[in-house]
Amino acid sequence: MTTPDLNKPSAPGTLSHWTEEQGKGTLFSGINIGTETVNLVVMNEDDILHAHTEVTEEGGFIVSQRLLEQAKRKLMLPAQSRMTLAATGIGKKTVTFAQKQSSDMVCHARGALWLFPEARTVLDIGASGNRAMSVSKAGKVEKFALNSKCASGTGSFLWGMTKVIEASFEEMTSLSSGIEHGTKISNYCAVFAESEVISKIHGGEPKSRIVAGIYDAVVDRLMEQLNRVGIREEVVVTGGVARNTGLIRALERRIGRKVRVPQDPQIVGALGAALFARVNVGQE
Amino acid sequence: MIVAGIDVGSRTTCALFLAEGKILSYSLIFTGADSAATARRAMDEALSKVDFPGDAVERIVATGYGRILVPFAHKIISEISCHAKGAHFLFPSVRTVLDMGGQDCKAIRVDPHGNPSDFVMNDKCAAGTGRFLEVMAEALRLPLEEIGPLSLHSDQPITINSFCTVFAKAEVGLLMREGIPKKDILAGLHRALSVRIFSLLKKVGIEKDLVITGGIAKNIGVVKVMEEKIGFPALIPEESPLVGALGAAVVAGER
Amino acid sequence: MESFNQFKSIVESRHDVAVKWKNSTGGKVFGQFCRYVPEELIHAGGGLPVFVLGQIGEFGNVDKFVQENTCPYMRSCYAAGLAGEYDYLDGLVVTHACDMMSKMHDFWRNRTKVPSVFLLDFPHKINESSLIYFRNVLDRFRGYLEERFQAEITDGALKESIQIYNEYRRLLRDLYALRRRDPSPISGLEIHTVVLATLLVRKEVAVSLLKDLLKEVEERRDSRPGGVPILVTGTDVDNLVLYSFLEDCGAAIVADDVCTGSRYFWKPVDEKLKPMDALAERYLNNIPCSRTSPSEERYAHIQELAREFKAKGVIMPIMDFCDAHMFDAPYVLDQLNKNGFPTLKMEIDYTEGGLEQLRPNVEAFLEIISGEE
Amino acid sequence: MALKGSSKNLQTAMEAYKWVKAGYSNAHRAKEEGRPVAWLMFGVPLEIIYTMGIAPVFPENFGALAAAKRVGFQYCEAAEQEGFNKQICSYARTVMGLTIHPEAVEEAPSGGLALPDLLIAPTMVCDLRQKWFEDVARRLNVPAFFMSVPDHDLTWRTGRPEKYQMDLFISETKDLIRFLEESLKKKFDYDEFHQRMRWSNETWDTRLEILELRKNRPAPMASSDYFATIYPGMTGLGTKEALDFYKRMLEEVKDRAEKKISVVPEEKFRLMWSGIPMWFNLGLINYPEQFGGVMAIETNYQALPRERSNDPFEDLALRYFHKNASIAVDSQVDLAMRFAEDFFIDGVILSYTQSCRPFYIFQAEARNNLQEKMGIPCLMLESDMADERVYSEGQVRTRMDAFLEVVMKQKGIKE
Repeated sequence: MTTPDLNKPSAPGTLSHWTEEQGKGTLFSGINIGTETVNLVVMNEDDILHAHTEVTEEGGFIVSQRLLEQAKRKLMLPAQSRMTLAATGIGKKTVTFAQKQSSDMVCHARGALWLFPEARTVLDIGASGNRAMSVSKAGKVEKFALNSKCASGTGSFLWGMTKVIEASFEEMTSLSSGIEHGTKISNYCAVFAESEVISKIHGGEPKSRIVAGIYDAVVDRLMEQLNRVGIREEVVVTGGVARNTGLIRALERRIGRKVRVPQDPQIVGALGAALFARVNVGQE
Repeated sequence: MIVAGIDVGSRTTCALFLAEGKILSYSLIFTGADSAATARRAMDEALSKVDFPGDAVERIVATGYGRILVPFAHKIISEISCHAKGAHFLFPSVRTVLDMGGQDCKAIRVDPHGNPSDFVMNDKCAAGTGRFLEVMAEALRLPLEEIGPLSLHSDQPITINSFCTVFAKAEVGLLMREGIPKKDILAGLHRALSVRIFSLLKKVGIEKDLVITGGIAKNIGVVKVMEEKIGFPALIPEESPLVGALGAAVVAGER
Repeated sequence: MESFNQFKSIVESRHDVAVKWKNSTGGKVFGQFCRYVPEELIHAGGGLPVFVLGQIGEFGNVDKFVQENTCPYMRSCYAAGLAGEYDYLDGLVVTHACDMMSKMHDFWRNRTKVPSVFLLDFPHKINESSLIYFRNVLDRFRGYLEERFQAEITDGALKESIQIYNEYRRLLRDLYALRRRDPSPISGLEIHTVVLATLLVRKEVAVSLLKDLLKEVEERRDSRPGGVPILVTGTDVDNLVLYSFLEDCGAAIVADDVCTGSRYFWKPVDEKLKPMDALAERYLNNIPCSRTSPSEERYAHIQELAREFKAKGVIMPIMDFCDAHMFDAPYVLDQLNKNGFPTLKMEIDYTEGGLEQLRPNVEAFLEIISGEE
Repeated sequence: MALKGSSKNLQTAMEAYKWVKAGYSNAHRAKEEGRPVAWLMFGVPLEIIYTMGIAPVFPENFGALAAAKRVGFQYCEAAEQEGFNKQICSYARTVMGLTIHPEAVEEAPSGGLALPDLLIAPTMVCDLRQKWFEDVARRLNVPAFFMSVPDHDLTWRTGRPEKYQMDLFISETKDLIRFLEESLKKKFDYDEFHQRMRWSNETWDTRLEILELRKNRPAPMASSDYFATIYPGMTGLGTKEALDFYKRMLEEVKDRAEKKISVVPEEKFRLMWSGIPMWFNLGLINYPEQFGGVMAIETNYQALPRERSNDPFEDLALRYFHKNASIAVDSQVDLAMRFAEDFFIDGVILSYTQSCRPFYIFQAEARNNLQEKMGIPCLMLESDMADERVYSEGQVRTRMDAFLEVVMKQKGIKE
C-alpha cells in the first residue's frame, strides 16, 4: 500500500518550492487533542508538509501553541506567517485560538478519504470508542455506527492488553500469527478482561492463543459497528491501534477482504482537521 | 500448636504462621504462573524466618482464588470467611469488614465470633475496585501511593460521574487538558469510587466497628471520604495484605 | 422573560410549590409516574396531580431494595421516595405503563410514607375488549379517588376539568407550533421547561401562565440561538438535563415524541361523549408508547412529526434496561433512515457523566447531518 | 465447576429430554406435512392450540435449549450485531439471532425452530415478549395475535379476580379461538377442548402431589430433577402424554419418599433456588451436594393450588389469575418465604439474570425479608439464564463457597 511516508521530513523539493512562493500560499494545520496523545499536521494546498505525534498530559492550549511553533521552525517559516488551524479530538475546545473545530469522527473520514480516495468504509479504532463510517465519493459520511457505552473492544482495551501480555504490537502480531482458534475472552469489561487474561496466563494458557483470543474479542465488537453501516470496498482503518497488524489480519479474516491502513494511522484525525481548515478557508 | 494460613491471591501470595494467638512469621510474594509452586515458595520463605521445621506446622488452611491449587493444604476456605476471621483476630469489636482489593470489593457482616453472616461483592465491572484507582494513577502519571495524600489538599473536588474505568480515564485526560489541578481530579475520583463502595456497604448494613482491608485501605484519600460517609472512623490494620492469610491461620487453629 | 421564569422556578422548587398549594387550599396531592393517568378525575375532585420525578445521578440507598439491572429513572424516583421527599403526597397512582413502573406499586406501598398507592392497569393492546376493560378500571379509579376525597366526583365537575385540560393541550400545541418558525422565538430547552412545569401545577394555573407566555414569545425580538433541527423520540425523559445537553452540543430540539413531551398532550378528550367514556377512549387511543400494540400508528406518527417540524435528524435516547424501547429501537431507527432521517441512538444511564461520554458522538452526528461539508 | 450439565436422580428426569426432542421434531414434521405451526409465548391456553391441531413451538424454550447446548451466546452475538442491546432478554436475543440468520438453522440444536404460520402471545409476564413477537411478525411476515390480559399483579392479593377482569380474559380467549378458526379455516371442537381441559387439570393436580412430596426429609428429588421435568408441563398441558408422564414421575417420587432414598448420602442442609437456572451450567445446582447440601425446592414455574370452575373458559381465567401467576413483588417475596418455611430451607440462592427484570426485581426484597425476618442466609448470584458470556467462573465459585460456609456455620455443621 502506498501512502505518503510522514516520518521522513517532506521532500526538500516540495518544501523549497513552497518557500519560494510563500507570499501566495497559505498553510493549513489540524491538531487532534486526544486523551493521551496530541497530533499535528501541517499541509499546503496539496501536500502534507509536517506531521508530529506526541504523548503528553500538557493542557490543550499550551501544547498546540508549542507544537505549532516547533512546526514553523522545522518548516523554516517566519513566525508571523499565516496558518489556519482546525482543532479536533476530545480536547478540541481547549484550543481556543483555532479558527475551526470539527468532530474527530468526521475528521477521520475526511483524512482517510484524502489518503485513499477509493475508501468507502472507514473504521476508526479510538481510545474509548470505535466508529464505523460509510463515506461517499464526495467524502460525505452517509452512515455511521458507534460503540455502545461499554469500552470493551476499544483502543484502550488493546493497549491495556499489551501491558498484561507484556508484548508490543509487533510481538503480539508475531505471537498470534497462524493461530486458528484463540482462547475465548468472556469478560466484556476492559478491566476485568485484563484480569481474566492474567489468570489465563497463570493457568498456563499459551500467550499465542490468548492474543488470538483478544483479537477475536476486539473484532467481535468492531463487527457490531461495521455490520450496521455495511461493509463496502475499500475499507480503511485509522487510529493508532491500526498499527497492530495482528488485529488487522484478524479483522481481514473475519470480513473476508483486505483492508487499507495508512502509514501513520494515528495522524489521520489531525490530517482531517487540516483538510477541514483548508475547505473552510476556501469557502471564505 | 503451630498452624499456617496461606492466601494465594491473583497478584500476591501470603503465607503466615500462628501459635497461641501470636503471628510467628509471614511471607509476601508475587503469585507466579504455577500457583502450587508459588504456595510452596511462600511457605519456604516464611519458614526461613523461624527456627522450627516445616513438619512442626500441624494444620494448614488455604484461601484466595488459587486455594484449590494448594496441594499441601488440609482445608480450603473462601476469602470472605478468612477476611472476617482475620479482621476479627486483629479487632475483636469488628462487625463490618470492607475489603477493597485490586480486582473486587467485598462488604462482609461479621458476627461476634468473627464468622461472616452476610456478604456482597461487586460484579462484572471494575468501577469500585482498586484497579480503578491504578488506572487513574496511570492516567495522571502519578505513583499509586501518592494519590491518596495529594487528594487531601483539594478544596474544590471535580465531579466525575463516569463509572466505567476506561471512560473515567478519558474524562481525566480531558480534565488535565483543561488544566484542572490533579489534586482536584483525584478528590473527584475518590468520591466517585466511594459512592460505589458505599452502596455495596449499605447492602449488608454498616455496623460499628468497620475494618477496611485490601489495597485501597492504604489510600488515605478514599478512607477519609468513606469515613465522612459512614460518620465514624474506620479501623485499618497495619497488616492489611496479610488479613486473608491470617484468617486462614485462625481457622486452622480452631479445634 | 417574566412568565418563562415562573415556569423555571416551578421546576426548580416543585416540592415547595406542591406543599404550598396543599397548605393554602387544604387539597390533596396525588403523584404519578406516567401520562396514562386520567388526571381529569383527580382535578375534578379538587386534587393536584403531580409527576413524580427522579434526580439525575441520585440513587440514594435504593440498591438495597432494587437490583441495579433495572430502570435507573424508576430507581431514582424510588430513592427520592425512600428519602421522604414525597411524603407530602396523599396518594400515588401507579400505572402499568411498563413492567418496572407497575412493580413500583408494591415498593412504594411497603417502604414509603405515602398513605395510599393505587395500581391503575393499562391494556397492552388497543381493541374493543380492552376499551371495555379500561372503562371498568376507570370506574375503580374514580371510586378510589372519591374515597380519598371523601366526596363524590360529579360528572359536571369532570366535564369542566376536561375542558380545562383540552384548552391546556391546545395552548401547548400552539407553543410547539412556534418551533416551526425559522428562526424560532423559543428554544427547545425553554419549551421543555414549560411542559415539565405544567406537569406540576393545577392546569388552570398552567393555562393562564401559558397564555402570558405565548403573548410574550410573540413579541420576542431576540430570536433563540439556532442549531441543527432534530426530533427527540424514545424513553421517558423526566428532566431537562438531556435537552440542555443536546442543545449545548449544537442541536435545536424542534419536536419530540416522549411521554413527558408531546405524547402527554397531543390528543384532546372528546367533549361530546359521556365524560367517563371520553376519558377511556382518549387515554387508550392517545399516541401510545412502545409497549402497546399495534405499533404502526406510533411509527407513522414519529415520521409525521419529523416531517412537520422539519427535523434534519432524529435522536433516540434509550434508558438503560428499558425493554420495550430497546427492542423497538432497531426497527424504528431503520424505518427513519429509510425515510431520509439520519438517526442517533443514545444509551442513557441517568447520570450526567453518562451523557458527557456521548458528547463526541452527538457532536459528530450533528456535524454530519448539518451538511456543513 | 466448569460449565456442565446437572446430574439427576429420577428416571423420568433422565428421559425428559426425549420430550424436548419430540417437541421440536414434531413441529418440523408438521411443517413438511403442511400442518399449521405456531410460535407461542408461555401463558397461551395450550388446550385450545392442541384442539385446533396446531404444532406449537416455544421460542422461550429454545433460548434455554440453545444455552444448555452451549451455542446460545453465538445467536445472542448475531442479534447484538443487528443492533439489539446486550441488556435485552437473552432468550429473545438467541431467537432473534436465529431469525436474522436462517442459514444457521443447520447446526441449531434440534434443527432449530420450525418456521411459524402464526404467532400468539398473551400480554403478560413482560412487555418485551410482545415487542419480540411484533418484530418476528415483521421479519417473517406472519400474523401475530396478542391476548390482552389484565395485570395479574392486581388480583393476587384479593384472591378471586373481579368480574370485569375475568371478562377481559374470557373475551380475549374467545377472540383467539375466532382468530384461529378464521386463519386455519377450521371449526373449533368444543368436546375435544373439554377433554383436554380435564387432562390439563389432572396434570396440574399430579404436579401438586409431587410438590407436596418434596417436603419430605430427606428430599426425594432435587431441583436438577425439577428443571429437567418442567418441559412436558409447560409445553404439553392438555395432552394425555403429559398427564401420563407426571403420573409416572409421581410414582417414582412417592417410592423414593417412602423408601427415604435421598439425593446425597447424608442430607445435612437444604437450599432453595430462586430464579431461572443458568441453562448453560445446570451443574451448579448439584454443587452443594459435595458438602451434603440439597437444592430441595425452587420458586419458578410452580403450579400451586387454585380455584376451579366447571366452565372451561372461566377455569382458564382462574388458572391465569391464580396466586402464583402473579409476578408482583409482594407475591413473589411471599412465595419465597412460604416455600422457605414449608420445605425446611437453610439457605436461599437468588440467582438473577442480568438481561431480565420483571421476573427478578423482587429478589433484593426477598433477600431482605428472608434474612431479616427469618434469619435465612441468602446469596445474590448475578449471571444470565442463556448468555454464558456473562458467567464468570471465579466470581461464582468464590460466592458459592463463601455462602455455603455461612449456611453450614449457621447450622453448626462440622465437616
